[in-house]
Amino acid sequence: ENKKIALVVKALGIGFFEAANKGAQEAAKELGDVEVIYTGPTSTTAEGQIEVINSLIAQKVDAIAVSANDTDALVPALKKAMDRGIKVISWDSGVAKEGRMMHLNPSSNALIGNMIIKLAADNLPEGGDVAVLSASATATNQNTWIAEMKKVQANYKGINVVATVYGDDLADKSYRETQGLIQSYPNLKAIIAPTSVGIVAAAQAVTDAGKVGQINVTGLGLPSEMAGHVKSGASKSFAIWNPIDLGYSATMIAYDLINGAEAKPGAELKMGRMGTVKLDDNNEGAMADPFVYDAKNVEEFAKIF
Amino acid sequence: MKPAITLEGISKSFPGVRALSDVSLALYPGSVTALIGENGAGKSTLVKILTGIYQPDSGVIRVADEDVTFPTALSAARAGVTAIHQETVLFDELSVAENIFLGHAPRNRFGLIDWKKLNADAQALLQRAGADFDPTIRLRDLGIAKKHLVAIARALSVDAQVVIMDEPTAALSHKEIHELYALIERLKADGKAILFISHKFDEIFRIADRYTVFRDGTLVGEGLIADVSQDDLVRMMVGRAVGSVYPKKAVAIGEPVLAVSGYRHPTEFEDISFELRRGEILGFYGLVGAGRSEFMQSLIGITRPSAGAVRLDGEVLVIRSPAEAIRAGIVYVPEERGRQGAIIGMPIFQNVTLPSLSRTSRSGFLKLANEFALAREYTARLDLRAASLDQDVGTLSGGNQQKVVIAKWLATKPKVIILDEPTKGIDIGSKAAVHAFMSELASQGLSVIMVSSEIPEIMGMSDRVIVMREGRIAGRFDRAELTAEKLVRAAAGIETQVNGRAA
Amino acid sequence: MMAKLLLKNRELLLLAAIAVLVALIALRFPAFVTVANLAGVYNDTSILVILALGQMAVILTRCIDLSMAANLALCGMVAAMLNAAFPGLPIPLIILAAMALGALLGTINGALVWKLDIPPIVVTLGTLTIYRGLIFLLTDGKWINAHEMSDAFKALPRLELAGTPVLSWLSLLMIALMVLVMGRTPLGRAFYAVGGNPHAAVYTGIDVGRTRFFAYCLSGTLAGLSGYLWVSRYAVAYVDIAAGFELDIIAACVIGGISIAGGIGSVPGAVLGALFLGVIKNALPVINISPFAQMAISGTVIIIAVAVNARAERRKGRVILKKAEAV
Amino acid sequence: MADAQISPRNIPDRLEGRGVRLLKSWEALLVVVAAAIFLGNSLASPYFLDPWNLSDATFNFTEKAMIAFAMALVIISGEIDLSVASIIAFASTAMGYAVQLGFDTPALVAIGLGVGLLCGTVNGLLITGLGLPSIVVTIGTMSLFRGLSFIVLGDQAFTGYPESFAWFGQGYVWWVFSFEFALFLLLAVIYGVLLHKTNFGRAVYAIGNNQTAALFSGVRVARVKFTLFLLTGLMAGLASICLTSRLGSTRPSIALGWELEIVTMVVLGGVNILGGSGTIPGVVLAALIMGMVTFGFGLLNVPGIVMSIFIGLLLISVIALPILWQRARRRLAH
Ligand SMILES: Nc1ncnc2c1ncn2[C@@H]1O[C@H](COP(=O)(O)OP(=O)(O)OP(=O)(O)O)[C@@H](O)[C@H]1O
Ligand SMILES: Nc1ncnc2c1ncn2[C@@H]1O[C@H](COP(=O)(O)OP(=O)(O)OP(=O)(O)O)[C@@H](O)[C@H]1O
Ligand SMILES: [Mg+2]
Ligand SMILES: [Mg+2]
Repeated sequence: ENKKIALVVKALGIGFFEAANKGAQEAAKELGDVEVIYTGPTSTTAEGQIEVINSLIAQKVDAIAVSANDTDALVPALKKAMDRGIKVISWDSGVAKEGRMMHLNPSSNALIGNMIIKLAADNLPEGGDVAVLSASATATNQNTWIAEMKKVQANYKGINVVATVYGDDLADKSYRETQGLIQSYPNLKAIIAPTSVGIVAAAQAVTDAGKVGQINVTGLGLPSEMAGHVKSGASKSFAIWNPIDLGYSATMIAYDLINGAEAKPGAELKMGRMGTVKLDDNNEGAMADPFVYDAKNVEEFAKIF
Repeated sequence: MKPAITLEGISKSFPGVRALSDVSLALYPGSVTALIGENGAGKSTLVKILTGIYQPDSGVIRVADEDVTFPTALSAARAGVTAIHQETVLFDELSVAENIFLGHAPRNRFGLIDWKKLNADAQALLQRAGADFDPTIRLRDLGIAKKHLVAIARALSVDAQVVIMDEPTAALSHKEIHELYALIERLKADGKAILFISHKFDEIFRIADRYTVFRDGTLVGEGLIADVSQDDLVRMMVGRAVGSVYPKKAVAIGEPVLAVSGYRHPTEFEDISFELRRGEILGFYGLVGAGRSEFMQSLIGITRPSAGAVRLDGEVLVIRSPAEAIRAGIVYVPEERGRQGAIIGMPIFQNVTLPSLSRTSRSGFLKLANEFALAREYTARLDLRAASLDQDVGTLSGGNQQKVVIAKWLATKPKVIILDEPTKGIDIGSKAAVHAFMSELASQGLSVIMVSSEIPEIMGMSDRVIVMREGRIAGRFDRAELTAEKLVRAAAGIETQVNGRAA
Repeated sequence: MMAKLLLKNRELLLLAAIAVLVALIALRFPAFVTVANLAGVYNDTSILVILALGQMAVILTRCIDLSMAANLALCGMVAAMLNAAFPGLPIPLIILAAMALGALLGTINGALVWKLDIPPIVVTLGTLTIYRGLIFLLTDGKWINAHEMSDAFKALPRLELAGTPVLSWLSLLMIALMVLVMGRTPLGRAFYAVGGNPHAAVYTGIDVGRTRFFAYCLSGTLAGLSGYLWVSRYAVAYVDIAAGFELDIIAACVIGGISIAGGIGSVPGAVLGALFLGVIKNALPVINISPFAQMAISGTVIIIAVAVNARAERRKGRVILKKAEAV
Repeated sequence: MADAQISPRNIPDRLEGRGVRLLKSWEALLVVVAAAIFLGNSLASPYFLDPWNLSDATFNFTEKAMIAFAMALVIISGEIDLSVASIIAFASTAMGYAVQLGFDTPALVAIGLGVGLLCGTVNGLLITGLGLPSIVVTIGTMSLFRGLSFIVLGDQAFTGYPESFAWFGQGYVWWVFSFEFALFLLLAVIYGVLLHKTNFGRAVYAIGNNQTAALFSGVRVARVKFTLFLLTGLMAGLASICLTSRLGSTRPSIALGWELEIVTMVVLGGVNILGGSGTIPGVVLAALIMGMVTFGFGLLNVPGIVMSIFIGLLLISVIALPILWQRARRRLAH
């Protein structure tokens, strides 16, 4: 009998998660006795994810690996899943501790927080105003990274974070918020968008405003979606971890747990070709370092994800 | 003489009703044909067939020896048939000119509406109809009479050979009715064929040349007006002779029941004071728009008076809503049956019991058996014709709907009943029934206020009459001293003008 | 005198309100009132303007179109897919295709309302979910991103003619066309007649159902056009674009004085209503009002607008007393 | 029989017996649809016929259905309330705020219901007091109420609800019967009685069919309508308690987009969107149908949006069917 592992994403159709699914399928093929159910709501709501989780519980899947739309709201549903013997992990965007067995961060939050401001600072030797365009105000991972970023802000002399706005991972809203930033802060030098939807919209808005060269858009994005903007110069560089690896690792960890591995502080869980992940006091672990893309390498990766 | 238009063998059915069966009609140029029949006899249906709104199930329409069909209202207009319909068919938000020309507005060479020509043409038409006002103002800013003139201008806007008027005088005052007569004379002189529908016999004998009578959707008689009497027509219409038209019983008038003093409203009426006694029928006469309905509605708490007091059986009453009026024993049978009276979409029995629910129910919970009993009792007293009591009132004929509405108010066991135009648009047979019923109510000790714009009805039924004009009481008359002339004078304000009030 | 004129004319009142709003914003952020910025605000509102024009026609006939945003999304997605699949396809052809599809979707709404007599709100509530669902079926939920669209596809709305982007020009063109249709064609007048008094419209030879049908075709076509504009402007297409936008469109119409009961409203009203929302949306981030307050503010504005319009619409009572009339 | 019809004094109370009326009713059609979906689901997935799974499935609709009952009354009276989902958010925010201040479960429940009532009062005053059209007023308050939650919460979430509070959304009354499902059944009975067995319900129908005539007949129209908006507010408050308790946290985006789902449920239940007719059993059946559709499709891992296509088609076809049926019959009769 095949083991059923459900990969629950924030919403169907987002390129990042499609890529993660690719990785999960790869893991399933490698393992042989695993069936991956790729599912999620149509829009990024917690209620939608709960309905999905309820139906997965009913199907008696063996493990659920979820990238959460809301840290807290999923907890009761996931607790119920664990009560019924289902292994639950979160990945990418985490669930509060009591709602999962472990959380797989794509990278360490501190590293990402540092990375996104460093990308902005590297292109601003003289310093200047930068603004943050986040996803929805409720997105867990974005909020964590921005918090981490603010912690290390002092290390970058002259870099002045003037505002944080929210594009809700909607292209048009992100676009309009960027326009607002450009108007409100005439001296803006960079926009940091730690979200793959926001970074594309921001680059588009900067291009439309004729500010290419004056405002650098950076943050976290997918090479395939950003290739054009890197070429045009709207974005000098951006970072991301490999979402394929992330989906692959989450599946592998879930499989490990199904086979009896225990998730507790200090434990090491197997991630196939990605090695192992060591859990901290919060039962969290980081997969790998983020990787930086710029004009030199973006074309090559655009073909992959 | 050759008819301008001929109908032959026309039949039309609606689900469950055969509205017209095999009727024929010919209209002659330069002559007025009166179409007469009880409510639901099929008159308006015929008009709608003639103007392309309904399609006949069978039969032919012939114009100038040619068979024609009218698939839409526009095609009928093009063939030279135009109508002033029974219902208002105008648009409040559009300008007067546009109301006149909607659907056949003059266009420029790009096919776009030519507003300049439209307004000029409208102005000319209005003048022809005897109205002289700016055609660019919005219709909603006009009074009811002017609106009616717009409807007439609209009918004249198509170059028609056949003009149909479906109860055109129902909403007009004395003066306007006379202007309408003059217009009809002019149309006659122009050689138009006119079809005139009315329930008022004085009108018919005054302006019609020929008559056609329908009963239950069939043709029962036609000929020249000069050859018949009113009684003949009534017999053809109803199928029997109608007895005493105003069956007023002599009733001993008792002590005052309702006393109104100093009622006023900032814009609608003022200084209304009167007393109503037990067993009395008090008539309220006035021209349309004199403010009678407005005042009556303030008595039951629909509009709020700014000052005034009401005493019922000597006790001062403050009425803020119809619910309170009903509880106090004052009920109002409204003028607009369709809008204010019947609740179409609900069964007959629920219509009847709606204001009496507090009596049929127990601590807020419905008791269907009680409801059916109450509804059965009152609908039987009014001789309602229906298939069952849980039938939607909307499926009843107009007269039967009116019976349900009256039953609804009687079921509340009122002390005072106000009937606003209770026989408006009702045929002569039902009219007699309503009048008989009113008499009976009075003889049982109820006090009745009857609002009416028909002089014969007022004179036939009232013990006393109050005349209203422009929101004020313009005269009071006892039955003994009542003459039609006095009523008209008071209603039109002929005496006050002598007193020299600046106008 | 001036005040009286203002109170009588809804459009002027709204224009004044917008002027006051812009002045207030200028107090805190003078740069907002530069010509360039205001032109930018207009450009940003263009799509809403076009959609409001379509919704206006529908509301005038006493109907409502809740499916406009879903229609927009579907047409936008199809335009993007066409472009991605055949990058060589001329852009005007793609626009025509989007408009044709929009018209078709509008036709479906219209036909259901006309031929089956289903209440408009039910029809469009149903097609709202169906149209959006179709996008998902079509794409499997996948996005179409900027790099998959041809440059010409993305460039058109941004192209500047006489210093103003084509997007703005297109919306101005639509306004001009709608002024012509509403004021100078029998169809436009029929919209008013059907909504103002459907019963009477029949007697005037106007086919009520067919007029409503055409109103839906019109709103569908405009939604189709907006679909292309939206997708090319934001350079992305996915299932959820313009989700919830149907209520913004209706709000614009309501603020613009178009009566939800039908028969009352005008093209300038719809345009100004859309602009009012556009100014608020664009100004709030600029004047540093928390983005979180935006929703509450637009809600309050809608309520005030309805209250004001209802006051203006309230018929002046028939005055019977001669004395009162003189006052 | 024919004689009875002619004699005017012998009008029967009812033309058709109870059974015939039931068979011809909308509810009969819904029962058939519901049965078909139940059967389809049981055949399509082996997991469907499991009491615990079915119990889990009820959470997909119970909260929406609570509001749908009150919404049905509002729609029958000829109005609509689009602000319900935003009231959920606002009430939830208020409860979350109260938690931060240290209030305990009973107080939270009172606050949830109180805020619901307050929002209902605002709607009611604007609609019956100022005589504004409900569809636009509630589009406005929909933005306002949720907007207030956004002002209070911004990007934050309220958590830390007391243990005992979790019972409303996660507790079970008996065996597989959750508190929410029990509440749903109880409310169905209460609203069924209110609408079909009381003077108040009769007034609601009268207003929906002809508001002016109802007023002339002594129905206190403004008071009844005001009460209806209070009731939807109260039900939204109640749903907010259940949903907040089930999620264990409050975000301003909670219950986003529910208003249209609730209206869909009501209309699918046979309530005339133009007012005047509809029944509570119909709404109950519609709730069950929608719940079973989402759960059944969920078991097959069909994306939610495909389910909504199905619901959209169901909505239009279920309304169109009787119309087409009547037309076909009329054509045959001719
Ligand atoms: N659209 C319709 N649907 C069903 N029945 C109709 C329709 N129009 C008319 N009827 C029925 O046809 C019959 C004739 O109605 P019609 O309006 O022609 O009467 P009428 O002679 O004009 O009466 P009145 O004097 O009251 O105006 C009535 O029984 C009426 O109920
Ligand atoms: N300007 C107007 N526009 C539309 N309808 C009007 C207008 N003026 C009067 N009416 C209608 O004419 C009728 C009579 O008006 P009103 O009730 O004020 O006077 P009344 O003296 O009570 O008349 P009645 O004897 O007919 O009851 C009413 O049905 C009213 O709606
Ligand atoms: Mg008639
Ligand atoms: Mg009157």
